[in-house]
Amino acid sequence: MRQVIKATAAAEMINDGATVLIGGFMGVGSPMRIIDALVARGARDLTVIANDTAMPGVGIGKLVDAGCLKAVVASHIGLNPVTQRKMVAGELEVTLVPQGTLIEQIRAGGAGLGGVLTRTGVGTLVEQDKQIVEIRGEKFLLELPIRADFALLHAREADYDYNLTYRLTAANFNPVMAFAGGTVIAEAEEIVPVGVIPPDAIRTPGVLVNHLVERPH
Amino acid sequence: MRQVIKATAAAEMINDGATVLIGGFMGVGSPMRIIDALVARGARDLTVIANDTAMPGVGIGKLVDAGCLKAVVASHIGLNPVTQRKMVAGELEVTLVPQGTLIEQIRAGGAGLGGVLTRTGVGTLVEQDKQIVEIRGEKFLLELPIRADFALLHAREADYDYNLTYRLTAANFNPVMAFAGGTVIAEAEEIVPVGVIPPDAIRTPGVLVNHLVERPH
Amino acid sequence: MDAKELIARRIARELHHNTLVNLGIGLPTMVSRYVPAGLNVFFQSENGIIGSGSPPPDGMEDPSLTDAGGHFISALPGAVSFDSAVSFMLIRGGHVDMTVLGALEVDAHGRLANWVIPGKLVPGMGGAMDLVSGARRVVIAMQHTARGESKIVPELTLPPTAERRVNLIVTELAVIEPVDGGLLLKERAPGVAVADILAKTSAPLIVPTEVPEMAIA
Amino acid sequence: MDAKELIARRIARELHHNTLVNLGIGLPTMVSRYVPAGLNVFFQSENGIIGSGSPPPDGMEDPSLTDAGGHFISALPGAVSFDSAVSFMLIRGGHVDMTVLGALEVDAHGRLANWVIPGKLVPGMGGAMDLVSGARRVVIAMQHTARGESKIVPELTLPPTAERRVNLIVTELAVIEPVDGGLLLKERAPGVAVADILAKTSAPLIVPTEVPEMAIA
Repeated sequence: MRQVIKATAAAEMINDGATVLIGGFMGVGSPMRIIDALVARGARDLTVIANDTAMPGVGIGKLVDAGCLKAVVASHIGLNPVTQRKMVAGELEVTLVPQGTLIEQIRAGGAGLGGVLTRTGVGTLVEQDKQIVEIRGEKFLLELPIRADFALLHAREADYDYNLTYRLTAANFNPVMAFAGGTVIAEAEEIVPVGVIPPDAIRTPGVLVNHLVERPH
Repeated sequence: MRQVIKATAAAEMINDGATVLIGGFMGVGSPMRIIDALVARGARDLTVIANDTAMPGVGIGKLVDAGCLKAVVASHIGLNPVTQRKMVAGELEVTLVPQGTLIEQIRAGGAGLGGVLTRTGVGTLVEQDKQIVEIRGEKFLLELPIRADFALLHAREADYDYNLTYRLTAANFNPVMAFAGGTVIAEAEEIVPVGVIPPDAIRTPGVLVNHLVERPH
Repeated sequence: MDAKELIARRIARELHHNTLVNLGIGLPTMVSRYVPAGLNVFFQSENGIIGSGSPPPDGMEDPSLTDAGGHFISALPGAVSFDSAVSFMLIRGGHVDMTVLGALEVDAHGRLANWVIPGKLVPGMGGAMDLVSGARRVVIAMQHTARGESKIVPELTLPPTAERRVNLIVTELAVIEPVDGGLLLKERAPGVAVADILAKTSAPLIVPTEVPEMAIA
Repeated sequence: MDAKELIARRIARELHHNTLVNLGIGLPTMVSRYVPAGLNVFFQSENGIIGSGSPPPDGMEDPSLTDAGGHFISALPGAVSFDSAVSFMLIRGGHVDMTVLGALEVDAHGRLANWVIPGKLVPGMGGAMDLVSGARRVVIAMQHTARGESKIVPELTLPPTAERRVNLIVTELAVIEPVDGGLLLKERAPGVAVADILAKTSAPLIVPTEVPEMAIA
């Protein structure tokens, strides 16, 4: 059994300038309480790696609005005009990565792989500065692993061993990011006693999680 | 809703000389009824790709005993003296692959990746004939994807959309192999109506499965 | 019937029984409304579900159940949820039978551009590059022109989404199939003359003696 | 106390609170019997579980709940099950804090050989190569000699399991730490003289002025 922390304590831990993986897909399944605490403490110069930046006022969009970010690595920013405006104005560095490549790079980072080969992006702008490996006459891009100083996760249920479950489309990037953060911080909708969640229902082993935010009041 | 088949029909489908992925770990979580049917029909010259060959008289071990196999790709054969004896006698071609590399190669095959880089095996016999890729001064082996003509799976529950669940350590290679077979055939301990298994409990989407063996009598 | 409905209804006729289909955001999503009766199609939403249903009534939404655009959906019996790594194993691994995507441009080689207008609009590629690289069939759903200009051009002026040739282009005027020699005019919309299509298409078209009217679902 | 028990008890003192530990088949597995009171250790079985417990009473086994050797186990509260890809993400990705493995030989460079005796015994590497490449700490549990011959040799005569230097060697005679200059003799077993250890070790050892007796759990 381990001690939970307050969302504000999580936000204190995440230093300005850090690289941060954040779960969620258009705001669904993002760790909202940790995000709010980061905005409240006035975090600066974060590099966020996530599928998208949601919408203004929603999830990761709040970090964009509040000027917490120096850089974003994402697959899609089309539904967040603030991200687009800041990018064009040179206030925010944006790197766009195909979604399947991004999740696979994060998985490689968490799985101890040196990289993966994908045909996604061959013959497009995405292949810039990347090593091309030819296998049996076909070209693949070598995509390197991604890890970050922190991974911030949203879960459906946690227990006090920090085992996590996810719900429906709120899982998205979270289970993979759990492997790729130097420090992994999770928030859950509910926290239940150890032994309550069946072994087959747990998607993230608690040993991967360093801190769990206390349950919402 | 789709039609189930008999184990004998599955065994008929799997032609002599085929490459076959088979789930299971030391006989736990292997598709026993399909294996028995393959032995009964006298299958020959199969190449089996699996974690291990279990023990004589158990699971994949039965295929070894009955002389159904031409070749085995596995991580471990130490607990099956028949496999070892046939290998030494030149009756069975055995390729040994580190377990983490084997499952990752099968995953790459099913995931449409051109390969993965791993440090496992660097500086060992495993690096023979393999391309070495250096990244920031560190050596990795390029491991190529594995697919097969068939994947034979064991599941805990199936529904009539062929969605599958697995139980505890009987999951092992099964969920990954579901992506990497040209024809995927599953057997389950129970078959339940569509809609009975919650979406979050299903581990293999039924769209990956081509045939489901009828429930045991 | 407006242009979008016509396009969606025509594409619905490309659906096959028990196949896995991925629909892009916007116009492509409309295809799911016109599935022919008796046909079972598995629709994948790349944020992590197969078997999504129509939006639930007001007040009955689940915040953890949305489509790739972040809109609330429901789950059909047999629905399966999964994380983003699995979602793109399905997409990149060739398990998606058909994807329907929007386009900014398609050229005479059948190449697609749909993710960026440099200096103007940078939504990002999301899952599009993986879908075009990995899906078995790529069908383009788009209006024939934008601001009076043909979207079917001799050579892409925008950055391509992939090297791969798309399989079919459906607009409110025509059905066009990219083939080895160029773009084959397969069908014309009800009441539309071949000359009208040619006048509104800047890429050369291969026009057979007979161009039938399109049938719709 | 026999040799194996002594080794297992000494290694149990290397366990730390709330860490993830992987034990090889055989002697290493015995370590789990001697976890110091009050210490919480998560044990991983590479076939897909964290939190395995001791074998259940006769007749209460679950055929889907076994260790990597195929033996029935039980599940502790908070246990998590997962497939082989996830199991090796944990192992290869650096998430295993310590692994305890058997050895055929260790040499003066701290290199391990434990998977093959060419021409004689070919059990396969199973997960050993991934464990040695990926675990943070690798501890070797072995008897000091085999058939009177030292298993700690100047240079490996058998094929290595990995390039990586192991962190600690524990035998029934001594605790030895591979360091930059060679093998450092850290502790001697109760009642064993340094001269006895040197006489039974064919590799050179660095012997400090003081070699304390080992303490055991």
